Amino acid sequence: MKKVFAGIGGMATAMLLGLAPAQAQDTIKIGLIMSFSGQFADLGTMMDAGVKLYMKEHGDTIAGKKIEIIRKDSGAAGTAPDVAKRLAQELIVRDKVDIIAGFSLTPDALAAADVFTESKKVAVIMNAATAIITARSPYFARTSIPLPAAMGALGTWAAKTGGAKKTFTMVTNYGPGIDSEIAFQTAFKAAGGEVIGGVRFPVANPDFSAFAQQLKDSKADSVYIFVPGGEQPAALGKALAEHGVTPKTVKIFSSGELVNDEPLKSMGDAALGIISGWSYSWTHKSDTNAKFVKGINEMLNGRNPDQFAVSGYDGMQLIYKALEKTKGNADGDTLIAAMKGLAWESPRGPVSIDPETRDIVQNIYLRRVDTVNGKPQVVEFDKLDAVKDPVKLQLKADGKLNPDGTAK
Amino acid sequence: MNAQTPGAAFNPQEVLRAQVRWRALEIIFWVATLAPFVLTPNYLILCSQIAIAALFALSLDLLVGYSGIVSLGHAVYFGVGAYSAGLLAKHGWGEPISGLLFASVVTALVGYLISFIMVRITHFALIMVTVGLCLLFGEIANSLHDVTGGDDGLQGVKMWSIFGIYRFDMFGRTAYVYTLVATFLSFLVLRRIINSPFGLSLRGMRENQRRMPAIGVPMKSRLQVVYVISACFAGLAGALSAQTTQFVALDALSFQRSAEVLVMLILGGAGRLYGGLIGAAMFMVARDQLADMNPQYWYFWLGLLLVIVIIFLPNGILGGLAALIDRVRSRRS
Amino acid sequence: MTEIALSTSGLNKKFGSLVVAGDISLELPRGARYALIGPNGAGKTTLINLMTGMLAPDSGKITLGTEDITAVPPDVRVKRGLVRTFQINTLFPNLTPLEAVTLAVCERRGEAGVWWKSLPSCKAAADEAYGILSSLRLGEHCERPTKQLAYGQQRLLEIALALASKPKVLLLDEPAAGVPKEESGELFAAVAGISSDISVLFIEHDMEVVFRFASRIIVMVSGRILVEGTPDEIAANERVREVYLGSGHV
Amino acid sequence: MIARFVSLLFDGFAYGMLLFVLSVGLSVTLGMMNFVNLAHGAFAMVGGYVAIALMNRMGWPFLATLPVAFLAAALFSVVLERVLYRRLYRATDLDQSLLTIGIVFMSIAIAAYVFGTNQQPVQLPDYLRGRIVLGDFSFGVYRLFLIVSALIITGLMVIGLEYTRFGAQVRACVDNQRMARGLGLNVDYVFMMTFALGSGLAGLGGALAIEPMGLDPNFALKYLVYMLIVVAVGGLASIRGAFFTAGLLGVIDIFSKYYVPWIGGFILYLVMVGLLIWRPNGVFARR
Repeated sequence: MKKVFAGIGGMATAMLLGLAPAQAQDTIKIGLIMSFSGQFADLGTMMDAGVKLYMKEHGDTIAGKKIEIIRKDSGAAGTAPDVAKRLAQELIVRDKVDIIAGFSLTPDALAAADVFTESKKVAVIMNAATAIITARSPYFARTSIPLPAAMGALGTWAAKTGGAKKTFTMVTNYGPGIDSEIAFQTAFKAAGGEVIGGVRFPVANPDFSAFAQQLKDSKADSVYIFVPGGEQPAALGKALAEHGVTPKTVKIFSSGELVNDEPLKSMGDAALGIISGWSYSWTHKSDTNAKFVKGINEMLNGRNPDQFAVSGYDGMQLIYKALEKTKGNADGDTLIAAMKGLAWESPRGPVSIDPETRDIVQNIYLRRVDTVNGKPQVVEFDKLDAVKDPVKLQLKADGKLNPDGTAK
Repeated sequence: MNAQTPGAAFNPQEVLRAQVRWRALEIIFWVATLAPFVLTPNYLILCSQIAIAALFALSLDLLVGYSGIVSLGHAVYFGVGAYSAGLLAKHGWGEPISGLLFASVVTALVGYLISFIMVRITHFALIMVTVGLCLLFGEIANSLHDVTGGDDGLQGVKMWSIFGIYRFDMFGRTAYVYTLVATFLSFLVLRRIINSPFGLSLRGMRENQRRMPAIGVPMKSRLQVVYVISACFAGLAGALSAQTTQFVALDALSFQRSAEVLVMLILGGAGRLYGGLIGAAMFMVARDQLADMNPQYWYFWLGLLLVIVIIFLPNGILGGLAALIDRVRSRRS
Repeated sequence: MTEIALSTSGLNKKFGSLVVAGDISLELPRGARYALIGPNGAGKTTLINLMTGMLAPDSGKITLGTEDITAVPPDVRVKRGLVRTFQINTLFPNLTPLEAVTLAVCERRGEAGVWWKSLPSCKAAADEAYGILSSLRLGEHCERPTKQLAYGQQRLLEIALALASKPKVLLLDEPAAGVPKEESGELFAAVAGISSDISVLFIEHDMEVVFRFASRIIVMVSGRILVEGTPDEIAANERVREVYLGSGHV
Repeated sequence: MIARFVSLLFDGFAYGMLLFVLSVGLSVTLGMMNFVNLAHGAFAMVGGYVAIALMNRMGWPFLATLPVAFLAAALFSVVLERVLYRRLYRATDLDQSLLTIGIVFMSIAIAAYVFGTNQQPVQLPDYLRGRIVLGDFSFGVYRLFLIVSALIITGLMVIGLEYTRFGAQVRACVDNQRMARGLGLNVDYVFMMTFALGSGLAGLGGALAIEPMGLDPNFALKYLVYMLIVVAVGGLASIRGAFFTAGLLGVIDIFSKYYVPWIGGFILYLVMVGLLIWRPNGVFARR
């Protein structure tokens, strides 16, 4: 009996030692929490392609340290923020990662915020787009797109230049959707437009014809649309076309997802004339972008990159550049300090990290769907330079923003 | 296995007692649940989630395995428990243990109300009604965006320390101790229930619904009691989940969660008390490990595992093991 | 006048246009041994289903002792002392006989809904269950799962389960159904051993057995009572010969 | 007002007809063969991907892909039936569900591996796009196409099961397997063909569903619940039941989302639970 206990004890010690390896000084571990499977699997595919492309271009060593990536799937159970939170904890506790990146959806990032505050680890948010996220932990930095910034710009443009007078809003009923609805409506009203109605639809919704009919019956001259990735953009676009709602009859303003490649292909000519305000399209004209598009094309069998891919790419870029600055020191406080104010040339144009809010500052482009080479394609026609998130600007103006960028 | 010593007068009480007696394997099992503290201290968060899933599966086993009623909507109770505990903590009362009690009472009440519907129907319709109720509750929680946070999840759940001493830490130490103790205590209660006259009448219902009224059993009221008990413990599992993750998502009420817990239970073996526990552990560990190895296509391996288990071990892992042991024994004798 | 244990008056039941019970009125005195006979499809089992409440009659009245039980649910009728067995084994395949009978005894004693006490603590119930099983010579098999018992033993368990409810009136639906003739004697010996306080109505096809055990015989044809009388009267009855015995022996 | 009402009714009914085509096969396998086939959605997905692959990679016209989608799903299901399902005909419902859920998981991963995680874009021929305007009323052409397809399928199935030799065999096998075997019917063969028919219909539904619902690897799971609802409320093995239920559910869904969008799917599920409590064997069940 004694022998058995001694054996178990020995095994335990061995496993303890084995499981807690002395942190190799020359490796930096980055955990990626993304939805690789489930409803939002494609988001993960795109973001990860961006990450992989950046590492392919820039190697896997930085400041003399090797970068090691550990991928975790947060999409397994659909939208399960508790899973994302557990994965973040486990990456830190079990895998001893130095940095975490990814986060496909807002709830995932919000649920995990406390983990980073407590562990003092930096998290780079590569998609989750609700404005308030970066104010929830001083260790969050974001390279995607704070929605209100883009949607506010779009709202102003729609009323002032776009010729919209009475508008109807259609958004998905969750954080980012509500955020963008408020931003668009506020800006639209401030610019003299009238919001005559709106609808928020569920995240899982197979048929949009009821909502298309509502829009039609509202007699609005324009509509604003926000839908997340997945099957919704194409389904909604088709339902609108089917009910005779095309840019020829009703002006359509939307976020970027509605005019990504797949929905555009499905909608065909019915999409011509849709106006979107967004930070990235693969049609953006710059040398950096041409190279980036080529890289993603090669990686994904000819698919073009979208916002998710560029956010993933820039997320890695931010991490590399910050590590370069700290000479490989991944300590949370040092690293987040290094990230503040960093600026670089992204495939979407010049971007920087706002030192006050740790959120991205970038150009917002106004784009129209036009026929290019016989196919509908997004074409940029106007831009606003270096847009900051208005929600946090408002917080700051109200004195509700702490010096570290968190909300009071 | 005759519990009688040869020659002594037959004592039926002893025979029944032999069946409910604690076996060595059971004690080893529960001692082994402490092993992660020593062997895999970095996996304590996963362990606490396994404990929660195990309790959830156990509560379902009371219905599926012992009473013979299939439910594909058990997440209703998990979700109600999670939201009650979460909302209580969010609105200023973050004491965990009273939160658990509160959540299980609320869930038991919901279970009682729902039981009036459940006892009216059987078979496929019953399964579908459980699915329907699960979806219905999900929609309600979703449309009460202001209360539940809808798709964004319930934020701002702040738990106090247990007894004012043990804080829920990042490493999941407190969480695992807390969930393990809660699961073990619940297990003791459920074990007693299963080994009670009431538990025997549950097994009677599973074995033959037609005979029960003929020996005087009021089926409906008996079923209502088991629905309430099962709901209560599912709610407890939900509350544990809300408290240890300090977050509640709509997913707590989802069809997926209902289906998943049923998969865990069948995987382990329904109607065997430990089936749910083993199934939950197997499923969660397999998912965790497979997802780590292959984050994009791990679904394939999980699916393959289920298919293999069903083809080679019908009645789940424990069922398969029991059949194996029987076969070996009969070959020997 | 003898005390009536169970009676029906004017019971009617139709499935669509098929009459399965037509104006059934009968009286079962206390301690009686009555047989219910008739060709297949005569409605014998249906009558038992009606009396025990497993089917609801379209019209008519059922009285147990002095109490009208027409609207009383099946399980409550059992509690009041009206108990049946089944023609096709309706047992608990994975429970042992001891468990099954203990369950029935516990139920009768009002202990079966108790979930906070452990089963072994119901010593009295377990002892009583074992007593019933032993009296039917099932004592030595009481620890094996029911599904492993021999068929004849399972038929005995049917009766044991019924006895556990301490019936006042016992309705036996072909207790020896499917049992080879040479073994059925044992079953009916068990039936004969049932306390004389209990009124028994049994369905049986074997005329020898019927004439041996029944004090009176009720003959059913096409959902109606054809005739009722002592075995001698029935044996002598022309119409019974014609309709039942005749067709049965051709 | 009337125009709006008619339009909603039309949209809802068309949506329901899509659900019908997706679910009717499940009604057949579950109701007639008593097999809980949760992988029905996976068969639908097979049809969808086959149609997509033929269209986008080989340039087939949409209509020509439909029969192939039917055949591919039917063939795929027969292989599975031979290899796996057959072993579980006598198993419990629970074992059957676990096996088929396992197959769903595998099919999702395989689809993601082969076709990628993205939405598959589909470009329909012009004659199926746009809408027909009749005065105040306007109807989506594709929705009209869905309704017509569903009506044809219903007609063919009712005729096939009630007036043909094969239909009589199926009904005989379902009513009494042992007797059918005794009469010299090849029950295994009849079951296999029935199963193939049910799964083929799912495949066809999958191909038809790409346009309105999109197609990605999650398809196998996403619409499973809707299929189960149609089958349960309609009554097992009742083609008419599935038809009317699907139509009704589609209409209720669209109407509730139009008039009370803030409670969304709530009403649909409430109606479903209510109907099942009222008629547990299905609203349109004969029994």
